[in-house]
Amino acid sequence: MSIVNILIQSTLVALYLFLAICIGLLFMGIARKVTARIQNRVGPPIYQNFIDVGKLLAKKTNIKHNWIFDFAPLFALAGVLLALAYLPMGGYKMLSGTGDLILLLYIIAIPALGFALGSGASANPNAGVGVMRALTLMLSYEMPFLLVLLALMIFYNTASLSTLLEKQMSFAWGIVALPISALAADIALQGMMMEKPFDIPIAPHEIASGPLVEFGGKYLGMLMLYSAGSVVLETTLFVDLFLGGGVVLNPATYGVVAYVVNYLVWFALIFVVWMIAVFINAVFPRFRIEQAFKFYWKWPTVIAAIGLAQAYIMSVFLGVIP
Amino acid sequence: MTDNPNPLPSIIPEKDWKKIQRMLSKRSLWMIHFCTGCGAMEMPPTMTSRYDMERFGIIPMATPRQADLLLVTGYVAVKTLKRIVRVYEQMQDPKYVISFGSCPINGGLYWDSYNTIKRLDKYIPVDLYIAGCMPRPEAIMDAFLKLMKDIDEGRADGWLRYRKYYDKYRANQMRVFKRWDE
Amino acid sequence: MKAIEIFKELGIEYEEMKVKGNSTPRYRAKVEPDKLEEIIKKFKTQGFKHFVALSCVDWIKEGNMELIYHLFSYDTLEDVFLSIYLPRDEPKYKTLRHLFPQIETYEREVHEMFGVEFEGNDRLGEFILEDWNDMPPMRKDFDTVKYVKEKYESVPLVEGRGDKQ
Amino acid sequence: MKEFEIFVGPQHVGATGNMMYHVWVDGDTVVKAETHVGYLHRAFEKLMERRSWLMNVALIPRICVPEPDVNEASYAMAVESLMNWDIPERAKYIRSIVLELARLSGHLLAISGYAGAIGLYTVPQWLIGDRDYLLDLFEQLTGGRVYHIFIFPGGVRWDLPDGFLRKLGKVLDYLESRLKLYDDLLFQNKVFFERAPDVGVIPKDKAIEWGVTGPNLRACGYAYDVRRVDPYAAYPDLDFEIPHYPKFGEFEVLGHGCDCYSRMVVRRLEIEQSIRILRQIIKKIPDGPHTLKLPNPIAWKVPAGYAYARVESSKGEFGYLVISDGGKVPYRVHVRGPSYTHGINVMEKIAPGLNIADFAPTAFSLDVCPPDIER
Repeated sequence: MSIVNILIQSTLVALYLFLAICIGLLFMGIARKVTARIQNRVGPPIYQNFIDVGKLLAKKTNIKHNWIFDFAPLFALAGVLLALAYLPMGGYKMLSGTGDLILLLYIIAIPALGFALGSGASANPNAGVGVMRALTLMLSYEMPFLLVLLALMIFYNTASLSTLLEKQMSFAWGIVALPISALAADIALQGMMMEKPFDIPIAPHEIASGPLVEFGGKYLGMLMLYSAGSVVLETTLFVDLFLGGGVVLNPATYGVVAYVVNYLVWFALIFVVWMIAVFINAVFPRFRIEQAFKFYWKWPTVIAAIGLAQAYIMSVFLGVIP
Repeated sequence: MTDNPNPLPSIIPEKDWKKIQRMLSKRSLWMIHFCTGCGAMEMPPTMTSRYDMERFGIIPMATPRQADLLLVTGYVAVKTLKRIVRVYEQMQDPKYVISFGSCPINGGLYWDSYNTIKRLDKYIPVDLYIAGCMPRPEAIMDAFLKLMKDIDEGRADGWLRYRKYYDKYRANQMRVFKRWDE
Repeated sequence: MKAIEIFKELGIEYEEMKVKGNSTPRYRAKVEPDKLEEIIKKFKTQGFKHFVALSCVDWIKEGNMELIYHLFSYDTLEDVFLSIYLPRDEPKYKTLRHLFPQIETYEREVHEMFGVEFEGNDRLGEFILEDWNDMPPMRKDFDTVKYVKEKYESVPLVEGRGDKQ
Repeated sequence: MKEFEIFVGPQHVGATGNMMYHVWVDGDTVVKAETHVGYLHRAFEKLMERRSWLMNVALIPRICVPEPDVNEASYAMAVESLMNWDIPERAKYIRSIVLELARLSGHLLAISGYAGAIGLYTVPQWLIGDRDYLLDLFEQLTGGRVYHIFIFPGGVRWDLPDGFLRKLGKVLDYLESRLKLYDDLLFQNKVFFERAPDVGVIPKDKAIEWGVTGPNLRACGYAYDVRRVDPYAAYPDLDFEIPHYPKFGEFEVLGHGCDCYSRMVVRRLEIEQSIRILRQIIKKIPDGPHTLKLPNPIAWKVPAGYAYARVESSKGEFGYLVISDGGKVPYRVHVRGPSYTHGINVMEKIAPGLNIADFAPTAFSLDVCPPDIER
């Protein structure tokens, strides 16, 4: 690979990641606007979150705890960017490897871990409680989510994301082939995105916004970028697993046009997935943590198990092999 | 990360950097959720569907670390003043204070009460006053717009004054508190 | 049992308070401090289960502190006010928080605002005020205007308002 | 995990106003809680001893901010008792209108506070937006949105303005049509069913002894309401029910009473009753003067004596003990606020064993209003 090639490649990666963060901020702004409309008011302009991030990054910041605390926002942001780089957005994938579906599971946990480290380092009891809740919540939604991934891997007979996308394009989208698993995955997604009724770790009335309690100024600005990235990360994960990653045209035959069309379709699909989460967010109160845990290990797990059985029966007994 | 120097001094002139900062901070004032007095009663209508201050990018925040704007809603009892000062000192620069209602201006109805401090700006710098008991949500909105204008023109400089005259403010505060630790 | 019957049984003189607006009768009686606990216990067993409030009045001319224990009965719909008088120079009484738990809170307030000591209540201390170093403020001889002048109006203004950034 | 401490307030979203709960937590469970108040102490009782009988009317609404009218009404009734005044019938009805409107607005605030505490922010947005219609009515009637200074000893300040009753009817119709939406959003919400029942339980046999009053007492299963047990204003002539556990009508009875669920449902049902009462008042209100002919207000001298008046506020029993020595100013006024027991005594007693996540909702469901604790 020549140096020019590497330069082009890395510019593209940077552009993609930058766009992803921007889309995340835009989505958060749209969510605020939509929630405001549900709540019968005007709401902020949809570019409000860009202003908020700009302001936070331009603020003076005098919060001193220890170096882990300083390091944590960077860690979280870097983790989310790395995970985004592994995730095909509109069919384009920056980093790849075989079995990256499993690798991705680990990478997704990195930013949350960084977040937890920093909050723990702040020594604020509210942050401590929030981190405990966040980790418990992770434990709860990963159970159905792993079952869903297992179903996908068995059905499509692959552990690589790009192969998964290809097979979905040639055969059928995951949501058509495995609708039950898709339902379980969407419920798990609500917890992964920490939207109500699962916004337990950041409950302002209970623990004063939890892990965020000590972060201000530039730290908070970086964490906002992190959460914008994770919005895109999590919606894209669902789209990649069940909606074919938005790939409708094969780049091999249509070239650049295919990239553009796929990107737009992907954008539309993650928007739909995000909007479902936002609507649910607006009309539900939050669970207590142990209720969320019970909930996740009950209904979504059962649904995901049924989905797994369906995938197994279809591929082994009925011989439906994509 | 202790100060906010110009990130690209070669591209952005120092003057424009200040301007950008002001422009950003005026459009995204995060208010701390602290009901210091009875004026907090008119905050819910201001926040909610009828008046909706989120239109201007003003949202209540749960912790002082994240906030830019402190609303001192009404009379300040001595015990509350200590908490107000603590909250104010935890907020990150630049930060703004709006004093709300007649009582923090001169004591208002409680001019002869032994437990309320009479003038708030003896203890912390105040950027804007809203008069009235209690100010209507329209007045609060008006105050927000005025504060935005002040920030734009660089007149909302309470946080700079607090830095500059810190000793005097602290000396005044200590005349009402008997102890600060705890 | 009606309040009047209880008063008669205990041999306490009472007077009826004027009531306009509300409609239940209210009775006021002056009792001896050392008999109060027994009387309240008696009332409590007879249906006066709602302890409304404990008020304190500083009768500076008479040199007394009046403590008013106010009970209400949901059965007979009557109010009873039981007053005790303590010497003003050294007001001291025992706690009655074992009878009604909210008496504890009222005692904390009365202690702070009037300086009445309640023996047996271990939560007396700073309650509403903080850093207070004067006489209890609700006493009649506490001059609030003088206090305000000394404490708040003497604080100087900090210059610098309107300085350019 | 070792025990740690959390301060809920004074700067905290979970505190019901400017007060502080010092909470000791073990894992997720509250071990001990202590209430700290005094952040709003303005020495009302001292200031009232320095102001004339009529000047106090302007001062006292500030004692309970979400629902100021109960202060004016109970103070006025206490002074009328001392003066031996019988106020005209129309004044009684107008007072009832003001008090019921205040109760409605208090309940809307309480429900939105609780919904906010469990994280359903759409409810506060809707309810407080609708509450503004009530504030508009207040504005038309009294000139003020929050502090009305309308009820005073001897009657009310002025008669109803033209068209007020018609507008009141319209607002009531609107509110009634909105109740269905509130039910769908909060009171039929499955997560609410998970979170509210059997949380923050006051022992039923201790409730009266602990001084619990108002909706919180009715949620324990006692049908006690000051409007019934000690009637005032026009309430003896009006027909209304007292919703209490387990008489919840169309709502499911979940839990065993005395919990957050019952407290919120009781408030929700009382909104219906208040609308019903106001509709009756619109029909029944008599003509006549709105106030007595009063003596020169500057030189009021109130005969010496003791008087106690109580009013049912949306939080519980609100009472004024007024003592006069025959002078131009009150000798002593003692305010009995419902939050005094709810916020300190009851909260400290029911907090141990609560999940930390349920702490703020419980405080909000008790509807603790700090300004009437420390005054």
